[in-house]
Formats: sequence, structure tokens, C-alpha cells
Amino acid sequence: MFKKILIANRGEIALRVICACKEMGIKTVAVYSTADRHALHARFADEAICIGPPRPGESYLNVPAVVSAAEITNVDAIHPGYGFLSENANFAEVCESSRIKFIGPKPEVMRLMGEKERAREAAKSVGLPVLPGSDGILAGESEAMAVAARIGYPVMIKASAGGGGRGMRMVRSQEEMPGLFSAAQTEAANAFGSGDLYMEKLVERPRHIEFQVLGDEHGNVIHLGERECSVQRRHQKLIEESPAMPITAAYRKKMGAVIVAAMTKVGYTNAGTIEFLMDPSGELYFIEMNTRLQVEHPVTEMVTGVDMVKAQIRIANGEKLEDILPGQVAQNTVAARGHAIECRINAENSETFTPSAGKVTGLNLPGGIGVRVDSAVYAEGVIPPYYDSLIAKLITHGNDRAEAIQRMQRALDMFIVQGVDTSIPLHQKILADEDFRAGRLSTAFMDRFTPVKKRG
Amino acid sequence: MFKKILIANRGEIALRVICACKEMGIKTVAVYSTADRHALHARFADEAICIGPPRPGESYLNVPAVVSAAEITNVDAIHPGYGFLSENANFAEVCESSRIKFIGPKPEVMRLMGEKERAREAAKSVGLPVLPGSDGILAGESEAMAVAARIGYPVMIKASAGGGGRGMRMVRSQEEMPGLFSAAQTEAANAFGSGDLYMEKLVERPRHIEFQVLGDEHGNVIHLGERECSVQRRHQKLIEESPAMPITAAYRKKMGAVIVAAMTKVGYTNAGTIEFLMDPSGELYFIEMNTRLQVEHPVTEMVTGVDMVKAQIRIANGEKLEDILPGQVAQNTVAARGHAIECRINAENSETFTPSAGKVTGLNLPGGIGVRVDSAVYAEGVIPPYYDSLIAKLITHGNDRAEAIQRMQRALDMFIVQGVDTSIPLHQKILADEDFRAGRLSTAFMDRFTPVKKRG
Amino acid sequence: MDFESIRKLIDTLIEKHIDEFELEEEGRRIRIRRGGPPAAAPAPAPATMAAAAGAPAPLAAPPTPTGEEDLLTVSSPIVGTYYESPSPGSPEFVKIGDTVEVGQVLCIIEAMKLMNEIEAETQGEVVRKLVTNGQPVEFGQPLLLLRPRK
Amino acid sequence: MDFESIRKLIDTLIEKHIDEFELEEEGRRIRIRRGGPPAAAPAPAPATMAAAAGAPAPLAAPPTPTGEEDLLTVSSPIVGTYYESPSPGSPEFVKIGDTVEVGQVLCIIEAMKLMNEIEAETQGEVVRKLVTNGQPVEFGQPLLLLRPRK
Repeated sequence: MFKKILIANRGEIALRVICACKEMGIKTVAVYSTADRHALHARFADEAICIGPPRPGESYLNVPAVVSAAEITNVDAIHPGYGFLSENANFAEVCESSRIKFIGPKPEVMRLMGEKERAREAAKSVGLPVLPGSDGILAGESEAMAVAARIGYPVMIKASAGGGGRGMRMVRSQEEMPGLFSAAQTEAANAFGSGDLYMEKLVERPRHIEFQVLGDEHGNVIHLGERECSVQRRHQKLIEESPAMPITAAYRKKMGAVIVAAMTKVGYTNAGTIEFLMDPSGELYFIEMNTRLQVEHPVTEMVTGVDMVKAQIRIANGEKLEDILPGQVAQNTVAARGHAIECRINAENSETFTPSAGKVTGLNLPGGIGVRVDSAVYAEGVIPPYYDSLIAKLITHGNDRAEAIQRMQRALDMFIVQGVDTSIPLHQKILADEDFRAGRLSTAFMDRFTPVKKRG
Repeated sequence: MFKKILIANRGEIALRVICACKEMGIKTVAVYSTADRHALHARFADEAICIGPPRPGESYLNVPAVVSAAEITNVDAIHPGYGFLSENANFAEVCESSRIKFIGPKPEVMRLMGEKERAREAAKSVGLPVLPGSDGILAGESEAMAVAARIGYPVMIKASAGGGGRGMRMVRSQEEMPGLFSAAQTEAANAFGSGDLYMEKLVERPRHIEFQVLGDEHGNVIHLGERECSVQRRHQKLIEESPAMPITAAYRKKMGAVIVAAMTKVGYTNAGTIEFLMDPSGELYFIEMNTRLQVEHPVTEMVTGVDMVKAQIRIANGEKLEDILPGQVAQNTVAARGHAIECRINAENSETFTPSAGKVTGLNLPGGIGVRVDSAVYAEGVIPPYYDSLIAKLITHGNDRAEAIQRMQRALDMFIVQGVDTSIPLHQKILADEDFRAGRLSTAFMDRFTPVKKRG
Repeated sequence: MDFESIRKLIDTLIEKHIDEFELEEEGRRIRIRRGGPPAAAPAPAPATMAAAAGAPAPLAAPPTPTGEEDLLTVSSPIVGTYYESPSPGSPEFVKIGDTVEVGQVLCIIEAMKLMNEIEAETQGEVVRKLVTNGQPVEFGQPLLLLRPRK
Repeated sequence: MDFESIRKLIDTLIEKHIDEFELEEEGRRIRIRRGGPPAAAPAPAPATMAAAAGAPAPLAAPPTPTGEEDLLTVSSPIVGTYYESPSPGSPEFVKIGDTVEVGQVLCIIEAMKLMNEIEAETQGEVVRKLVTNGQPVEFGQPLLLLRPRK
């Protein structure tokens, strides 16, 4: 087993990994920026190395600084957490060439599954359902018309080189196509130097469903069930749960088998998440894969009892899934119990969503039965303005969804943060919402809670 | 269901009951002494009533004050927690006559099973194993010799009216009997006005094992497995766990059936705990019954997934066990998963054991996977000197005992309390102890950790 | 202000346990804060019922000095229901403006069906009643204000 | 107020544990706040490695004034391993007592197999070296002290 692991991250996830290492008897090295001098991850690691100034590019995203810290502390492995360098294949390669084990998939698999367009092709080739659409680049407007006629309106046309919504258009009917196609083409050409467009069917008001997988380095893959993460604001997840209400046991078994087969073909190792859209008829379509630990992994841990971070470390150490999860590889998955929900508590105003950095002057963390708090916040601690606004993950587990919700409500009521604004009042509103309680969810769910924007 | 419940307690257990009520949609009334004006149980209840000055006799033990508070707030039921009025049958009767449901067993059963001598006879009569000994009072020295010869040395002779160790002698051999018998008789006569003595077999270095039961008001009883609480100092439990290492599945099943049958005969209702000594050969002997919720109930909750306080409330509401724990009454017990350990974190010096009241100036509660904290402490909050020194219960759950221990160690390392002394360093020492880790436990275990007393 | 004055000021502040001090002459502004850390506790006091008097009141409801002039507060020594007259319809024990003698009954607190008479511990004039007939009261809750006889 | 008075004032503030002090003569304004931070943080600073300089040091290792007389601290702009000579066995870049010019190499920090030369940003005399050859250093860690040429 590794003797010492460096955690290339900060905040609650750095602490999460430190916890797993401590429980496994592995020494830890924290890295921190000058803004995080008094942060708990630096406090609780066995060693802590300052790697740069507050700006992420100069510290947590600074590959030479992180790798140097690993070298001077003689660690065997690096855990990247989520965000920052966790999906950076180059970083994984640098670790490899420095003979430091990167706790995650192989760099080539990260590249394949982590890059949107290639991942879609790869997913299709290994049997995952993808959204109906064009086979690659559209030759022109007439092909666009033909493909749209085949898959049915509404459709999305997207810039192949694109991102950030530029070169992207929703087309609702045949009549709209000519104008919107050329507009997208022009915009894409101006923005990216390439007017190449492709097309996908548009799913309106989809649910966001994702499956958690683990693969060992001996060709074995298992899935840990799914999560529903439809409660999002601007693609930022706010609430996640497991299991997902619309997934029946039979469908989970069927999709699980497809996913395990697909990931086995891909040669996927370590933890990963496959994200799907679910259309109103209940069909799942691959959208992307996250080749790392997910923020919302605790809901899966709560229902399966599997410590995902320990599993990651043991996989990276070369252990087999059948030793990590005895007797469960053959059945593709693990047993689950009850229902878990996670609320991401952000330091931001719950109505305007503006971030709120500063000193936490008063704090009461909820506890008691069925409540888990993953956080690096403490009374008199400071939330620096340079990083993600996530300050705590509040997770509750109950025998069923209703109990998990009741427990979350009482935990939110007992979660007091003074000194900075938090999203707790927003979460309280969502948890009390009838649609949420009934499980009538979609990625459009949060629209009702979002302030109406004034348009110039 | 009850609409409003008064919690006749303070500290973490009052908060524990408030959590259960909040999750069930039941309003809560806290009572508090003037020393607890800023305590969290008063903060988080829907209503809070000051019932008296700090001294327990004038507030939390003051039956008229508690019942008056219940009357002026129109509650349907009172939850007594543990300690204070929880085993006071008179209080339960007063509640009954005031038409307030007392959440616990019936007063007559509390009296029967709660009073040491009667409980031993009752236990024997319903088939629970009790320590071999005399049938009641010893006629004289010669009977003492005869009984001791039958049950085997060493034995204890005890004053029938006794308490506090007076009139009590350990007799190791036949030769010692005459002298010690007459000494005990004289001491008992002087102390209690009665020289009546009885005899019990002495179990040296016993383990403390207890079984948790739940009985509904329709004659059904179930057990929730056992706990081991051998790590004690002066009969104060410090660490509890479930399951108990020396109890095999077969033995649990056998004893469980005996216990369920016995409690059914007794007509036991609501939550209760039957405490046993285990001798080195693995036999269990009844010592006493606690007719209330136990401090250490969370370890049972963690392995069984049963919310004991909710179960108590639903039982008091007249619900049947088969509705509260569907499908589990027939098999006498519920399914368990993994292993749980609880450390009682006391505000006391970890070496001298002197209590340490005062203001908590800094606090970091551990969290993360498999960690539960039941506590009413907060940064800048005050630990008053008038009450029990328990400030937090730290509970960890793991797939097995080893993981629960590792998790407890990392949680203790991350549990920071500034401003008052705590027993955390003592718990760290115990958790690192080889005998503890190997499960070589007995009620004498703590002797090694207790300061050597200087005798005048 | 010279250095010596500042030093003397600081010494005074320390001696008197003043943690903060501000002054802003002419327009005048003064601010002094004594003792205790300013840090906010996460748990504000329960706001559900009126705050009881600061010091735990012993059982015979001794009056506590109030902030207002030199009035004394009579607080409830027990939890229960407040009655201002011996039985429904009968006249109240005391009215505002009455002068009460030591030992005179001021009101009744009913607790567990028992009527507990609350007696005056000082001579004085009833200035204000703070609770209404039939209202529940908690331990230490102020019941009425007396102006003591000088 | 001259330098000596200020110095004396500062000494007094330190000695008396005054955390804040304001003064605004003429119109008059005074403000004093005593005593430690309003509450102790549960997490003391990590004690594993020497504390880096307070302000984040920009990349070219600019010297920061130290408390001692008027010395300047040269801090490490990166994480890595400190070497005082270009290669094992060769003479050190600078010795104590040397006077260095702007741009002169003071030492090397090896990071990811790259040797990063750390150059002087001010003229001055090398007064002390704070790390030993081959020692790992973190970002912002003080490397040596210079007495600037006046």
C-alpha cells in the first residue's frame, strides 16, 4: 500500500481524502495557497506545503508547483479530488513520468472519455445510448434539414469546435432551419475559426441521471447505482439523490449491465461517472463522462455503504474489485439500503446567488441520526473569495425518500452559519416545494427559484 | 399522532428527541433551567419554557414544574430522555393522571424492572439467567458455607437492605467465610438496622453486555441485538459498541428468543435495555434493566438502521411493531449491517477526571463518512457546572470493527474543543490500546488508565 | 493628545476592563464596550417567551431592581398559570395604584391543580401588571412592578 | 508626532495588548480596541513547515522587509529543492558577507527536474542564509536575508 499521498486540492474534498488516508494508515501531504494558510486541510494533513499565491492558476492549478511539492515530500501517489487538476490528462502524465501514481483513470482514457466530442463517439461505439443526431459534421443546410426530418424537431445545432453556447441554436421547426443554420455557422466561424456544425435531438425538460462506476486495473468493472441531479442552476448541481425516483430495479439492472460492458470495453479504471439525460418517456441518453470522483459521491456511499475514496486508493494500489467489494463483482453492482440526499451549501446569497466570502463568525453544524456533513468550515474560519463557493455538503439518509427529506429539513433548520450568506434558505424552499417532494423534477426545475433577470 | 411533545431533559438527548419530532412533524416544547437559557435544546424547540434555577432538583427533577410546563403548553406527551425523571415511576403516574402520555413503559413495569432486588426475582421468574446465589436471606453462617460450597468460590455477600458497598464482602475461600460473614452482618446491622445478608456468585473481570428491546402496547416484543459496554470507569460507560465481539450469531439468536419471551411475559412496552454480566466462559447473567432510552442507543441505530426515538414515539402513540418495523416481528429481531462504536466525550480532564465547565472558545466537530455526532455544544456556548459532563457522543460506523475503530481514531483526531478539558485524549489512548483493539475487554479494562490513588 | 495622555488612557481602560473605546469630539460621539468577547454565538437566546430576570430567582419571588427608575420586579417563582383574583368573577388581589404590605397576596400561580399564592416581600405601590389573567408564565417571568415605599 | 513617539506608542500598544488604535486630532477622534481576536479559531496554523512571508510573494522573489533592523528577506517564488551551488562540489553562488548586485544568482530551486535560478532584486550584503543545501522549500519560504546598500 502507498505510504504517503499528496492531495492536490483544498476544502471539503481535500479533507475527505485525508479522512480516508488516516483510516487506512496512509500519511498525507496537503498543498495550500497563501489564502488557505489556516484551512483545515492544511491543519489535518501530516504535512502541509504552501504552493503559491491565492489565484488557482498560480497554486492549485500550477502543475510544476504541485508535482514539486510531491517530489520534496516523497509521496507515492497523488489524489486530485474533483475540479482543479482532476481531469487534466497532462497532469496525470506528468505524475506518471515522475513515478508518482495518479489516483484516477489512465491519461489516455481520461482524454478519450473526458473530451466531449470524442466521448460521444466512443460511447456510441461501446453500446451506450446517445442522442439521435448527425453522423459528425453537417455538410450543409440541406443535410441539416434531412437529419432533422429524420430525428424529429426540436433539434440543437452546435459548433463542433464550440463551447459556451456560441454557435449553438435551438431549432423548433423546418421553417426556422435556414436562418438559424447560417446564423450559427457565421457565429461559429467568427468565434472558433471553423464553421463546422453538428446536430443533436433536443430533449426538453430532461432529468439528469448519472451512474457511478468503479473499475480495477485487472479489467473488472462494477456500478454503484445511479444518482439524480436534476436540481441545477446554470448547470451547477444544487441537490443530488440516490436512488433516482424514475429508475426501476429492472431498468437499473438493464442499464447497469450495458454500462459495465461499455466501461469494460473502454478499459476504464478507478472511479467515474456517466451522465445521462432522461427524456420524458424515460429513455436515457449519454451526455458526458466525468473521469474523477464526483462532488455528490456521498449519496452513493450512504446507500451502498462503500467508501468510494478508499476504493479509489485501493484500485490505484493495484487491488482487485473482488477483494475491495467481496462477492459483488459477479452481480455487476452492490446492495443498496434506503435513500440519500445531498444539499450543496454554498457561501452565496440565496436570492441573488452572489458569492459571499468572509469570516464565519458563528456556526452550528447539524448532527444526529442519518446526517453526514462534509465540510472544511469552522467558526472563526475564513471563506476566501478565490475558489468555489461550496462550503459544506449536507447529506441525509433515511429508510425512504420521505424520511431523507424530513431529515434534511430538520438538518437545514439546525444548520446555522453567521458572517457569510449561504444557500441554506434556498435549500429550505426547495425541500418544502411540492414538485420536489413529489419527485417531479427536471433540469428546468430551478427556473421557478431563479430571480427574473432584467434584460437591458 | 401526537401534535406536541414536551422533552423533559436537556443537552444532546433533548436535541436528539427534538430531531425525531421535527422529522415526524410533531411540535416540541423544551424546558430549561436558567443555566441553560442559551442551550441549543431551548433554541431549536418550537417553544421553550424556563422551569427553574440551575440546580436539577429545582428544575429538571422538579415534577410539578415539568408537569405545569406541559399543562400550560398543552402537549399530548412527554419524552423523558435518560437520567433525570426518565426512570421515575411516580412522574410517569403524574403524567398519566394529567392525561399526558409518558413515552416509556407503564409505571408498574418501571417499578418492577427498575428496582434492583425485585427485578432480579422477576427476571428469574420469566426465565432470564441470573447469577447463582442464595434463595433470599441467608439464615446464618452455616447456610452461607453451604450455598458457597454449592455455587463455588469466590462469592459476594451483600446486605439485603444495602447500598454503597456497606455490608458487602468478597469471600474467596471457605476459610475466610466465618470472619467476613460476621463482619458484614455487623456492618449491615449498624448501617441499615438490619443484618440480613444474601449471597451471589462473584464474576471476576466480567464483560458488560446488554440487549436492546422494543415492545409495543399490543403484546409484541422485538430485540435489536446487543451492545458491549465493558469500557467503564466507576460504573460510568466510556465506550460502547454493537455488535459485541463475544456474541456469536447463534448465541444472539438463542438469547434473543429468551429475552423476547421474558419481556413478553413481563408485559414490557416501549424501549428498554437488559444488562448482563458475561463471565469468562461466555455465560450471561442478568444484572438489571433500564426502563428507558439508553445513552448508547445510537450504536444500535447505526447497525440496525432503526430510529429508536421515532419507534418510541410511535409505540407510545399505540402503533404496532409490525407497522413500525415491517416484516421483522416474526423473526424476533432486525437485520444489522457493519459495526458501530460510540465514545462519550465528557468535559473533564482526561487524566484526573475532574469535571471542566466553562465556555467553549473553539470547536471543530468531525464529520464525513460513517461519523455521527450527537451533541448540544457550539463554539462560544457554555458548559454549565450543574449537570452531567457529557458534551458529545461521537459515533462511527464501519463495515467491520477494525474500520469503525480506524474511523473513530481519525474522528477523534479531528475533534477539537478549546476552552474546556475533554476526555478526547483518554479516548485516543484507549482506541490505540492493543487489548481494546483485540477486543480483550472486561469491566476492569479501565483500571490501567485510571490514576493511582494515594491512600492516606 | 500627547503620548503620556494616551498611555494614561490605556491604563485606565485596562484597569476598568474596557475592551473598546471611541471618542469623536465636537460633534460628540462616544462608544465604550466592556468585557466579554463580541463574537456572536450561533444560538441566540430562545425568543419564544419573555426573558426571565437575569439572576435565578429564589423561591419566594423576591423583587429584583429594574432598569426603570427604582421599580422592583416581582417574578414568578414557578411555572404555571397566572390568576389575578382568587376565583373567576371575584375582584383582583391588587389593582394598579394599590399599596401592598409585606405578606399580602399579589396573585395566584396555578401549577398541577394547586393554587400557589404569591405574596409581596416588600411594601410598595403596584405600578404595572405585566401578565394578563389566565396567561401561562414560566419560571422567573416578571409578573408586576412595585415602587417601593421609601 | 515624530518617529520616536510613534515607536514608543507602538511599544506601548504591544505591551498593553491593544489590537487596534485610531487617533484623528483636531476634530478629535480616538478609537482603541483591546485584547486578542474575539474568539480563538479551532484550527491553529499548520505547524509542519516554517511560515511563509505574510504577503503572497510575486514570482521574481522580491525581498520583503523583515522585523530585524532593516534587513530584506528573499523568499522562494516556487516549491522545490534549494541548492546553494550550481552543481555538487562547486562553490556556492553567494557567501555570507558577499555583496550582491541586482540580477546576480543567489541560489537554485529545483522543481520538476528544472533548475530555477533565483536572482537578487536589490543590491545588498548577504547577512544570513535560512535554509541548508538540498533542503525542500515551499512557496514563500524565506531563503536568505540581505542588508540593502543605503
